[in-house]
Amino acid sequence: MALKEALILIGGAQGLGIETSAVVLATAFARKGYGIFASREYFSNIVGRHSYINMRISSNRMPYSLVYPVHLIAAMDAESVFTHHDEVMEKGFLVYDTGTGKTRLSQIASMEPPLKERLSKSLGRTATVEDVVKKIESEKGVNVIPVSFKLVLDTLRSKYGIGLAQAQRFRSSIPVGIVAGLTGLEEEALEYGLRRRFSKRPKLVEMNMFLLRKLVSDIEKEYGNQLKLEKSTNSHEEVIVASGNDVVAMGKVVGGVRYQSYYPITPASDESVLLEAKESLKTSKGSIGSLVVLQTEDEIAAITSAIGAALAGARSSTATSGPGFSLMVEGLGWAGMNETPVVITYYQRGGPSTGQPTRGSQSDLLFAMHASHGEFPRIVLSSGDHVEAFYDAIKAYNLAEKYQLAVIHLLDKFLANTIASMPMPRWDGLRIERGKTVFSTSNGGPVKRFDKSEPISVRPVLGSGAVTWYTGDEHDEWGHITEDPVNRIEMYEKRMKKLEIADKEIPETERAKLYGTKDGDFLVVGWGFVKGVALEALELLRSKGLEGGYLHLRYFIPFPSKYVADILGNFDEARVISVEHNIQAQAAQVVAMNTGFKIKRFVLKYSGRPIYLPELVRALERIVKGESLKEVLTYGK
Amino acid sequence: MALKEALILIGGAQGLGIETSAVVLATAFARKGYGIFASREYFSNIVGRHSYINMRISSNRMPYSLVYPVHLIAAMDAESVFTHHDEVMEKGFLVYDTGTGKTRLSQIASMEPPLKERLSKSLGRTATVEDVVKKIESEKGVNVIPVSFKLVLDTLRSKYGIGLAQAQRFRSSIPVGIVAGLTGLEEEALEYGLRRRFSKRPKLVEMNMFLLRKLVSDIEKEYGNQLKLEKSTNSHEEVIVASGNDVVAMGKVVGGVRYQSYYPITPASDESVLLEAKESLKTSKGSIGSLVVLQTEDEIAAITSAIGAALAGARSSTATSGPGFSLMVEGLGWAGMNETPVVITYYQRGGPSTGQPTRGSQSDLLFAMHASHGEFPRIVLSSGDHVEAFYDAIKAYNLAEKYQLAVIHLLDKFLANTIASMPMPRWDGLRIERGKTVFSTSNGGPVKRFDKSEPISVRPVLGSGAVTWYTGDEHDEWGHITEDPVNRIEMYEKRMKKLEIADKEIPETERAKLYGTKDGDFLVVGWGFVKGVALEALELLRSKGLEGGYLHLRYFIPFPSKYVADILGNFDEARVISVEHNIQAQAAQVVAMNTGFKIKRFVLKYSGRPIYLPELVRALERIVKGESLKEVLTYGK
Amino acid sequence: MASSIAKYRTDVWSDWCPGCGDFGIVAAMQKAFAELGLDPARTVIVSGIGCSGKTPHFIVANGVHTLHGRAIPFATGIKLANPELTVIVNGGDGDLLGIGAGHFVALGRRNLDITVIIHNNQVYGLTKGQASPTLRRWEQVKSLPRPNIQDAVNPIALALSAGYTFVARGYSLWVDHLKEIIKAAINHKGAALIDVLQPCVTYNDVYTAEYYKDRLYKLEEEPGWDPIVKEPSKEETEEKITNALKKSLEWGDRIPVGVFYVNPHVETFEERIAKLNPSYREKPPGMQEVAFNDGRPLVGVDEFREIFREFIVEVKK
Amino acid sequence: MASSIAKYRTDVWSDWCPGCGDFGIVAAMQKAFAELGLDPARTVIVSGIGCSGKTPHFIVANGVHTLHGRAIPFATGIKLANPELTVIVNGGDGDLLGIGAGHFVALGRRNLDITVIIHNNQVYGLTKGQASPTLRRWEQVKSLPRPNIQDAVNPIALALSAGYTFVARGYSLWVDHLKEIIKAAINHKGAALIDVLQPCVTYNDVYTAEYYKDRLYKLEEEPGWDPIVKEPSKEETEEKITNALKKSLEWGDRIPVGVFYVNPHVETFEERIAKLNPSYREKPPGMQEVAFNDGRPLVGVDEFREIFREFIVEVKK
Ligand SMILES: Cc1ncc(C[n+]2csc(CCOP(=O)(O)OP(=O)(O)O)c2C)c(N)n1
Ligand SMILES: Cc1ncc(C[n+]2csc(CCOP(=O)(O)OP(=O)(O)O)c2C)c(N)n1
Ligand code: SF4
Ligand code: SF4
Ligand SMILES: [Mg+2]
Ligand SMILES: [Mg+2]
Repeated sequence: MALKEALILIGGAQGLGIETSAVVLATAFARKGYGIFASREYFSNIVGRHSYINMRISSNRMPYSLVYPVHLIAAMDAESVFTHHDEVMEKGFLVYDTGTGKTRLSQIASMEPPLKERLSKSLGRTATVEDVVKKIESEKGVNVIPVSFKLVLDTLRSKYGIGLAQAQRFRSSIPVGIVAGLTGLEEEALEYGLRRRFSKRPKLVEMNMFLLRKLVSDIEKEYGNQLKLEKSTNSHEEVIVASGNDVVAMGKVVGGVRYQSYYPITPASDESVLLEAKESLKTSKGSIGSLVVLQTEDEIAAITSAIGAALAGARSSTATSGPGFSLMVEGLGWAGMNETPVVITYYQRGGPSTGQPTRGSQSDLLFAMHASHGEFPRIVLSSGDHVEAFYDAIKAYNLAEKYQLAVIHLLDKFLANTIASMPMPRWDGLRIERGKTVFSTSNGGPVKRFDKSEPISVRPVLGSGAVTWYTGDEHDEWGHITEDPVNRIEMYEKRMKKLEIADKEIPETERAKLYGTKDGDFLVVGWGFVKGVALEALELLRSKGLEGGYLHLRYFIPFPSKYVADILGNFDEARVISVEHNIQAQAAQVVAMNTGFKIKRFVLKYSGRPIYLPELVRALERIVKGESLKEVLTYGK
Repeated sequence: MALKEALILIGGAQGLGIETSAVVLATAFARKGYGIFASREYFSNIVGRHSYINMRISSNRMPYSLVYPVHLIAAMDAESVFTHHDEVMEKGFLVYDTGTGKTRLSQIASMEPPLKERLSKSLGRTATVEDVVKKIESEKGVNVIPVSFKLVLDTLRSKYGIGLAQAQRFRSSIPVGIVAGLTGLEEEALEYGLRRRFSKRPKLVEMNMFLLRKLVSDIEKEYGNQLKLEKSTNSHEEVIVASGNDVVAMGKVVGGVRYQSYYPITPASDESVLLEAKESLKTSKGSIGSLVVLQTEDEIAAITSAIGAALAGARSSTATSGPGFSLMVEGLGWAGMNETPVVITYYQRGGPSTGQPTRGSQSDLLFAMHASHGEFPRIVLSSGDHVEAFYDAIKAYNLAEKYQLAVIHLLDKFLANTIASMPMPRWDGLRIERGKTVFSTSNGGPVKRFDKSEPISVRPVLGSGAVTWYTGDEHDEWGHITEDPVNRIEMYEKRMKKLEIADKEIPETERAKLYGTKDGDFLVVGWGFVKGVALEALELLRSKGLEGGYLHLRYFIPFPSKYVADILGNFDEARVISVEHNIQAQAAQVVAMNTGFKIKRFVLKYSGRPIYLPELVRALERIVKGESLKEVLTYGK
Repeated sequence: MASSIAKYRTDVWSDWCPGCGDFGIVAAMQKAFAELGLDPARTVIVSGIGCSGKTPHFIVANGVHTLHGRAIPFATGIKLANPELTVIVNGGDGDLLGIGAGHFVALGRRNLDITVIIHNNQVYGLTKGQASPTLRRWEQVKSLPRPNIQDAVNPIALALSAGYTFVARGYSLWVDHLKEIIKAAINHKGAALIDVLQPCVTYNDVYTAEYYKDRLYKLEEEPGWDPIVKEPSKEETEEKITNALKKSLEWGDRIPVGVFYVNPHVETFEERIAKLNPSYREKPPGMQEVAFNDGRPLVGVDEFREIFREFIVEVKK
Repeated sequence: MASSIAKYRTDVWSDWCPGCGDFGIVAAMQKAFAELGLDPARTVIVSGIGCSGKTPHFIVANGVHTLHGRAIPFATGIKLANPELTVIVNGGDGDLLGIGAGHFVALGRRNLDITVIIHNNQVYGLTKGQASPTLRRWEQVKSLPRPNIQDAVNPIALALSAGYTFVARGYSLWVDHLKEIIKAAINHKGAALIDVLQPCVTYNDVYTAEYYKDRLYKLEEEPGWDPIVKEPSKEETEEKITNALKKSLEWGDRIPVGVFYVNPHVETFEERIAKLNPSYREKPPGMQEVAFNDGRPLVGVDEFREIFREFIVEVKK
């Protein structure tokens, strides 16, 4: 009666270690061949606000979406019990710290008023953790595991003679040990996970292992492997366990990044911080080169310095999110006018304005497509999962250099902060394409950087030996300002023509992809992070007798109009459903703009939380059955 | 055999007075009841580059477009002769300075290489002004009027005993005198025009009048009133003669502007400079109030300080063009999130990037509609002529305050720099609407600025007596940060709902307007500055037996979808033609996005020059007759 | 006094890290407000983005939590629209001296009557401890993967060269001392800067309370220290500025806090505007009528004719 | 020499107003380039927007005419990607000290080896003569409808407080004197600022050639003037900075031009990077290979495994 997959939620205050718990568990399970998908929710806060990780561990797939209710909630504090008590399944497990048992809802200062108000209504302002625990025990048959965190840590303290404060740093192992005990995770895997996390601190590994061993044996003794997982049937011998931020940084390094600028911003800067750590590109055979990662004074400097570096020949990029991109708009236009290859990695978060800095959304699509005054070509592509993100990060540089333009690579907070297992990428077929870039010429004198004879001109970089001019003003072939109307028309068309070429050269099937059938009952249209949950939803709907397809949009500029129109043409408008993390159904608008097909059925979510599999399945079902035209999803704390 | 209208082109170097000539002439003709439309073309340069004014003077209408070829070219220098020699009609007139007669094409340093190259091909590199003049004389029967500018100024010098340099400042009267002589413009009108221009310098008026009298009498003696204009049949007793920039400033003052910020930029800052001169709002009955016009350190400060002023209760706006707006994007989002009424007057110019700072375009529509990350309501409206611009400037504040959002008022360089005559506005029906703004409350304590009970909340301004909070983060009703998902959804919907209300309250017939018939042979769809030329083109086509309609789009958000779809529904797609000053047919894209109707016929112009009436007529004719799907217009130097 | 301080406290939970120096700044502000008896409804706290940016939510007074780096221009618009309001800016060192440095300089040039409080913690707190513009070269706080390679800006020197007419430094753990500086800054007519050393307990393990403890000293306790320009003479002004600049270079074993420079003789921006436009002060732009009760604009056709006389042509055929 | 100067002249027509001070700046640059024998292909002139922004088009050397206020960050990217290039920034006073003030400060903090030339004409030339940040309060040049109400920034003081290690002022009509300053600035290793007084003959009728004629004097002719920091000691540095700051306040009957401050002892940003990352200098990032000839990435699967070791999990069921 082992499980195919385990669903775990770990909650606790920001800054107190639950991320460590999640990384250790993810690595450990991956070690045993399980597929991992762990999403992190947290406040725009450093210490004290409530955060949680929702983790799915699969024996038979690489999972790509979140599911509720969960098998186990590990509540590191009282707030977690109050907040998540209704998210555990019947007969599931709840771990709580007995030290918080008497804490009342009204005492939780860090809880936001709206939630507190709702919980006060359902539980009563004076409800204690114990009240809540009893309630779910009796109402849902939940197995409550009371743990005295203090006693657990005391064993460590007495063994290693450390103080209370120091012992607190080991709290992160408590949920790890409990999960390991219940699922039957082996010690070797746990130790592997710990070693990864504390690679340079063997003492920490040892002490955590001590704690884990004790916890596992206690749990097994008392509860047995009640959440025993089936042995993994996944076939990978090697996987990457990383966040979306990490994976993009990896792609950039493979793609040959040599300059990355950034200004700190959530949820983008973790990517740059990882690149910073890899600046010297050191391998055992020596350094392959070096990349400069510059923390700039603002995002205006981030984009403009990245353009400068690109002019001088570096593969150049910057990473940001909405508020930062809003400041990059003018620079983007300059790159467009000057046919400069630069990559902007754009992690969407909740807007508008500062919005919800640590929550997710897909609400910047139309902005990314139309940012900056005037008309110029750009490429806008988006990735739906870790694998796509990795390859797209490489591809983005190629496209930028080939077509000499800015590439906006759209991602989002969901992906950025999701730790997932992903197969090792494959190198066959991976190619660096630098187009007409010239690094060395014996010319020595002025050359026509913007030679009009072809839409894409030869591009000798600064320092190549040629003399070139650039200007944001309309210019002649030499890069000198001219306002002549005839030249204006020619240069304008030259630039725009590059997009037509890209549209011809990049196969439409790469720019959008149909999963499943186009002869089914319905078609889901989505992009970005929707991919994973949509594909899994189709599977479930199929098992309910509803056969559908998923049209995954990857490139918004140049848009694969023919491919998309063809597929849409197969469907009655009542059977086409746009699924997006925004309120305006932005991708659907882009579809209308490019094909004239107006999508009229919607599943939208804009609470800042990811779409969960069960709510999506239910929403699609309602729409397909004609019970609803539009569903707004709301799951998630 | 008098003319119904006169078409005049005055060319000369930037900074040397042709603008004065144009203003004096425009005022003088307006004094006699003629309708005026004078467009200015100039380089992004202070002194020395070629500029010209194309002016239409009508006895029987208020003209709203430009026409070629012209009756008269007044060439203030050799470059003007070379540049414009082919723009005069058969048997038309060309005035040139005999002092430049021997100047060769190859000697004109200020002429841009591409034009020089083209002219070298057609005229020969060594062609002189006299060669060109002779050529058009013989080929087109043009009446050449050779004038020795030196001798003309010498009469002034000897009369007033002034030096050469000082006399040069009177050159602007030479074309004025010649035009007056040929058209038979009366002395009273000329003097009126001069008084206006040199209101505080009677000596200048006197000296110029001396020159003008002499020129008029010389011309009349030698050539007679060969361009005699019919007496005006226009009925206005009072007209405004002003540029688009001026008219918007007037609207703002009537609309109650109390704070305007700006950072210098072409073609927007003239508006702010005029407002600066009117800061004290002085009338004979005393000051009506005062407005603060702040030149900021950049456009980021322009928009954010304008928002600050709006929070404190001032009717607040800023004016800019593309590069400046690109920097305002983040501020715009904050205003959206904080439901703050602010007006951005956005003069489009040639992009992308610095582009063509002094040339026109309509290529920022999609950007204005989608600028800034995240989703929030805004209103985007655009004006097609001086009259619309005046009323829209007032309306913009009303909409902003009523719906508590940013209003983007789109204009363009064409309108900004066109001097036109316009009837005095009418005050009946003009109303200031401040919505739920509260200036004084006895509350004294915190209030719920973002009360969710209605989409539009009461807005007590800073200083009203209430205490309020604002934040760009998602917030609760008090304006305090919250990340709660339930509140998130409610606040998100509250904000977006305002747009639905605006969509209901603002009549669709105000947001788009059909001119002419919807049962005709074809429909032109346009916006902004296209209006004038499109309406005149319809007239001309009607006289050729082609009956069409013009759908003038005024609001892009909220878009009048039903109204537009209804009209479009009447037409076969081969008969709907989008006319725009951009390459992407941006308004047509907005139409597709909102109605699913994809326009497939286009007349586009992106040379930076305005659409001229004859070229539009020809292009529409070709398309309507099925000879072409798309026409790219190119007229203009 | 305690009860009147309570009046300035909201019930919003301060989600700063326990021990954060920001708590001291808020406490000092509340005390200063209480002692000055500021009316919350006529006071506006404008903040940027960062841990520091959350400040206004914890104080009962109008609060405008703006964009990263832009608190000063927002505040500028507010103050210009209603110069009767007391306007205070709270921002981080990254906020005001990094992304917002241009606005920081512009405020000095205007000498608008605004008080700017920098929460100087040498890091970008809210984005997890990157180096801010006040961290010195080769210093490495614990959140950094490698030492800092940019030089620090000197907020005092920058303010002086930008034209601030009140320039001071405070320490967030010396609440009462800071409170006095805040009071003086608010009372000062003109642009006032207070650079507050604010330990970030989570990321900054270089500039800790421990570090500051033995190094800080109070300028007012220095014999002969006199930061105030008494006469509006060029000589005295230059002398006082030069003294302040020299003091601002002191950073190491001894670090001065207190008032560096005060010049009460420079016209404020409001005064400059009022000079050109005397009606400015009568009723602030934000409070002026623009219409009659029935909504007709104050600028009717007659007023319009007068104001825009030069554009109107009376036709006389 | 004349012929070698000619080598740096393009045939683009300079559309500045006749008599504009910008002509002198270009002439001085061309002379300096000729005397230094700069290779046009290894020299980059980066400019902002304004009359001044057109500069690169008139000089044979790589020219990057960027955005208003952003020449410095563009130049930063260029220099970092290829530190072998000689990089010079030309910008207006509005460009570098108004909208670009934040970047101006940031360059000082980095001490990147870039020379910045401010075309200081006290107006926004290309937008028709509005007050720029260097016009003083209550001054009214002829293009202004009313006197200026903002205070001026002092470019020298700002550069010193931002950390520039070479700070000078030139005069655009003293071409040879300016040329020498430009040469010294280019030869200096680190961030160099040259504030060039540049008469705008069209809009500025206050700061005219006439005005400057009797007021300017050369610092190097002042007895005892020594702007160069000889020893990298804190004391000497502070003394030299203080001297320079004091001099920078001189503006009126006597206005100093020449070199205010030079400190050759501060590490450049390039040196700091190379310290952390020794491979940086070998081949600049802009010139490095990132792929094999057949297009395969240099980072193959093996290199990837090494570099990202910590993310790779070997499955062991
Ligand atoms: C335009 C923009 N860029 C980046 C961010 C991300 N951001 C949030 S807080 C912060 C830095 C805060 O540092 P500081 O100003 O020193 O304030 P502190 O948190 O230290 O008080 C940044 C960069 C943002 N909100 N907006
Ligand atoms: C973002 C942006 N804002 C405004 C402008 C318009 N603009 C062009 S030149 C200029 C000012 C130039 O003044 P300055 O920098 O002093 O240079 P100068 O012309 O005096 O040499 C401005 C504001 C612009 N190009 N970009
Ligand atoms: S991160 Fe630092 S500055 Fe921010 S709240 Fe925590 S201690 Fe304070
Ligand atoms: S406007 Fe002034 S700065 Fe610009 S070119 Fe003319 S004289 Fe020179
Ligand atoms: Mg900070
Ligand atoms: Mg200037």
